[in-house]
Amino acid sequence: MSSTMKTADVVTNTQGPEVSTLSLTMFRFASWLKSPRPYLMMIGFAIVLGFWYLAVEVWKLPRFEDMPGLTEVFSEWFSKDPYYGLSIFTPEYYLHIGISLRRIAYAFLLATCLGVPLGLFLGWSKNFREFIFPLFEVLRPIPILAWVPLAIIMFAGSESPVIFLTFLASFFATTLNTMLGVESIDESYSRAASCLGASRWQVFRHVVIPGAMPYIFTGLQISIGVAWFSLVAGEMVSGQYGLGYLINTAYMMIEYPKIIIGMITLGIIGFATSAMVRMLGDYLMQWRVRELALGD
Amino acid sequence: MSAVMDEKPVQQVTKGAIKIDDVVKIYDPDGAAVMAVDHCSIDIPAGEICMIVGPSGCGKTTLLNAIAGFHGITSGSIHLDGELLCGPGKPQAVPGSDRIVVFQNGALFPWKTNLENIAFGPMMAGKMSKAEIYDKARGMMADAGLSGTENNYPGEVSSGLRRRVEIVRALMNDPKVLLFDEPYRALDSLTKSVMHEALLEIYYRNKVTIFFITHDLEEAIFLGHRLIIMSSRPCKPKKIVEVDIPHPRDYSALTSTRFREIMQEAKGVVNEEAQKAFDAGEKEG
Amino acid sequence: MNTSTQDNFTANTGARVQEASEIVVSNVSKTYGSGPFSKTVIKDCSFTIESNKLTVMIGPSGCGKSTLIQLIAGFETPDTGTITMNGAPITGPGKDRLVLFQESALFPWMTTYDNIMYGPRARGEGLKEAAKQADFLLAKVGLEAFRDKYPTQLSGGMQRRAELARAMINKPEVMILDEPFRGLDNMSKELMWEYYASLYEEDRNTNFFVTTDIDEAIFLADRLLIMSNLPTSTRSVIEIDIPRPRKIDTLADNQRSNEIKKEVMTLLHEEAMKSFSGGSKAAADFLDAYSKRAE
Amino acid sequence: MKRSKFIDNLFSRATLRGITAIVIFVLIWEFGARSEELTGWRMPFLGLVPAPSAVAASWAGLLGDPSYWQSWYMSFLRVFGGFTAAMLLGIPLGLFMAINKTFHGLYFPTFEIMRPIPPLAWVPASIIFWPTQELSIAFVTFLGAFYTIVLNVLGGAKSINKQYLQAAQSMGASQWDIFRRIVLPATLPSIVVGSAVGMGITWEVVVAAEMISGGGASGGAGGGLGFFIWSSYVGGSYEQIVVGMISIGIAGYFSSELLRQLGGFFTPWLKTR
Repeated sequence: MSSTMKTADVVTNTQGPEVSTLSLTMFRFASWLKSPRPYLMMIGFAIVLGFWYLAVEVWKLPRFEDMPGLTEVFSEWFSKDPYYGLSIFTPEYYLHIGISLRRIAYAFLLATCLGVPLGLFLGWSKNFREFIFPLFEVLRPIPILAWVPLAIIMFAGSESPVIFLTFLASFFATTLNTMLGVESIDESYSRAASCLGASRWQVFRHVVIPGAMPYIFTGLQISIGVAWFSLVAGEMVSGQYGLGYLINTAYMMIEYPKIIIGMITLGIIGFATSAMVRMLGDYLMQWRVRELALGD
Repeated sequence: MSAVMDEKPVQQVTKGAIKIDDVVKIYDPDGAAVMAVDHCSIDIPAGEICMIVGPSGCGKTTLLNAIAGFHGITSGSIHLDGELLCGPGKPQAVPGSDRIVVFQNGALFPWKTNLENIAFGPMMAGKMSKAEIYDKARGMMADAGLSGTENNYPGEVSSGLRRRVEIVRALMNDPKVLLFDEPYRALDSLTKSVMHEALLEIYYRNKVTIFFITHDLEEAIFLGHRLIIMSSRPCKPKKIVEVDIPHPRDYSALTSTRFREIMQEAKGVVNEEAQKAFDAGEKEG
Repeated sequence: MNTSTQDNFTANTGARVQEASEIVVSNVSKTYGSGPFSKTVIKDCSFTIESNKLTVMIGPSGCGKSTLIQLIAGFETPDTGTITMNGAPITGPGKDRLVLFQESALFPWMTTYDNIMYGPRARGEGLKEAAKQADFLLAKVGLEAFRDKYPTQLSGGMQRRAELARAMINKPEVMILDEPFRGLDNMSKELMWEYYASLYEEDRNTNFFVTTDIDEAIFLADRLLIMSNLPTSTRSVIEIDIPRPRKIDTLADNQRSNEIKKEVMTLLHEEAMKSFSGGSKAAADFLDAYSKRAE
Repeated sequence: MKRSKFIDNLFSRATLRGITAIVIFVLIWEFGARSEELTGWRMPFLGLVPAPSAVAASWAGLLGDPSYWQSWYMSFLRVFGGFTAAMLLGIPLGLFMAINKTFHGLYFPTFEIMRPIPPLAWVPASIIFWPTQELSIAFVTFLGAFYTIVLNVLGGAKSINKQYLQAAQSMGASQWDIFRRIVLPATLPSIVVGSAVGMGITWEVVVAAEMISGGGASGGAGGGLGFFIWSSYVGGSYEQIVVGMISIGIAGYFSSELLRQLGGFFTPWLKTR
């Protein structure tokens, strides 16, 4: 990673006529405000939320009458004294979030730490790939969720099976994309490096790793998405606490507004985690950001 | 900027003579063999710009790759300054910083700044300190009119600048030979002519042997001391044309009478080979 | 489109005589983007594409020639200035001005034949006639054997010929070609020049051809427009008085063509240098020093 | 010609190596699963899993069992239903978003906000909303594939080479004709890719939904492969869990392969490269 750190140093020293990232962002934001897009977006939200409100609470349409309504959900969510015992003021809410996040963190980090190196080696060494990849391909079509019972059998307790499932989903996505990333690197880069006197290991460090970086981060984006996907499933089937568990128990206990609160929270946190992965990627791949900025 | 006025650049250079002797390259020896290079012998004196002209896919790149050490040869030998690169007992040359390739589509690392790209070779060699290397790199960039773009990534500068950065990156390693693999192929002819002048300018100040592959005859005559026109697959020298237009050259050379004469002399052979390649189903790739 | 062209067309399948169609570009400017990122591509540009002539526009790459094509074709509108065709302002794209694009724009999901038939089918007019015409054109560009192949199965040169056929079946009043032979190797290029020149010499329609290749420009042009670097305007106009029909072999020895080439090259080299240095101070200094050395 | 032969040679070596690796994996698994009875020492994780030989035996027994095949049938039915619905709604929606800026501006942000909610989080809400459990499973299945398909169609339609559109315009094509003859075929490759990915997600969702909802209204054999696994787990027949997993793997693989073939049929020009 030292090469990327170096890159970051150099970037901050950049002088010259080119446009800084900040002013670029400011300009983009200003022109976004001038375009109809933010207003259309607001109207879009209003239409969807309005329909929800009207369908459930005003018109009481068939099939909608059992659903929790907009005002019911939001007054519960922001209530200091929630009727069903869950709102942004109750510690229980944060306990669920915290536990889900912890599981995601374990699984995602483990999958990244194992998947990226494995993917790099799979892409780099053809021999290694020929042995390992078919095994991968045989296991991959099995949906992650089909592993649930086996995970429960193999791992003791209720925590590790859920983490294992989440890990497994992330791991496949990360490894596969990293491998594709290495394969996508133009051969002339490694040839150029060896021409310039780089050893095989130096080629790996200076060409293979940064060259595969865009794919790795695409992989991590997918990985974080599927991690949430299988985490929720895992939590619904087994496990204690967590947002999936919250949704499922709320259903069993007929505390319907909590279902919606759980779903919205999942959406927000899921979005936030993938935004973090994207930002990390942008930070490590300044060269791409600046190339793209130039494109407009 | 000290421009060197040098009428006879070639004689000064003492290193970088390439001797290609009876080289054969056959792909896929156990299947139906394809002969890419057929008993090819070329002698390139040190400091010469030698243009290898032939239709696309005729095996020129195979020859370049053999010199660079990207793949081996079937028989024959290649020497650099009397030293065996590959030949009997050594099927494949070891890639090294004495022979640097400038690639068809450019191979600047997009994830390194221009300065880091230029410093790459010496950094890998690890013989100088980072500060020394960066100083030298900045100096060479200034000489090539690249100051101010040190901290830009290659993707941020024009393709013309990119190609110059790549040549400077090669020269940083004090190579004996530069191997060009149709580097200007994707450029339009106007940009090309400017790039050619820039390349010559750099050459006049850092004299190295240049092994330049192209299918563009105009480019070949403008740049080269000598054209070696290759036959279509398998690749083998078919005709050698000396370009006696004096160096230094500039774009006015393109419309000189001598230029047109050489063009006429070479064109028939080149087109004949291109037609052959075309008939053999070699599609433009 | 008017029916008289249609009649002309059906009357003789090959050469046809076109009425006059002239495009006048006057004082056109175009700026892209806004705020700190705006870029003026064309500034105060005027020229005429004369009727029944092959006008070639040449300029350094990235100089805004493609933008001019977008404007003339009607895909975009100029910020200031006017573009008129036969006196009427151009308001949008139309099949009276047909564009052949830089990289082949043959539809990859259609066979050669379907590509050629696209125009008539899209307008739903005279399909029977068009089918006959398509077969005729296929033969004319030598692609009968490739009638049912997809574009990816054709070589570069064949793709360009198919595209010429696809354009010609629409009987455009003005044909606009944006570096149509770029990316072809030298030999195929020269063959395409001769081929395209012979097509033009047959009917002498109004053609507007954009290129960055001096040899191509001189070989093809009746009139040569030389454009300046960004922001683009017309730098000079040269009438090329080399007699037609033109052939590669005869032109190579032509003294007149070499004189023109010298003249054009001097003008363009200056513009290309500007475009190459791309506004960078260091690069400009470098080129300055270099051009002094060359003197 | 010769080069493809070269690749063939490579491929056969690769296949051999792949098979070797898989055989070794199965042997380790077998040993691990039987480690306790063989050596008295239980291999971690694998020691708790049924051995491949036991799985094979159990599978052989199941092949003649109609309720096993009924599970296949039910899962396929659900996958097919949800997937078809996602295609039928997702493709037009994606295309419409691509060609209508206002519509895109109105609903794309909402779409993007809903997307991070994992499909399975919808299960309870869906059960409350839909009258039958079968419909609620179908709905969640539909959601899984829907987002992917819409995004792929939208992305594909937006990245169409502008020159194709301009070429068509300059030949006098109408908006409808451009849509039908240019936009639609140009988007087809993305539709194919999107549906292949969507199919993968559909299987994931169906299996999970079957497990969570306890196999739909009919229960038992009507529960599909996901429920088959779950009930095997509850019933303690661990070999059947693995049989179920492998069955789903095979089913998923064949569905994707079918889609690939179909995709190839609809995009013949891509094969000619």
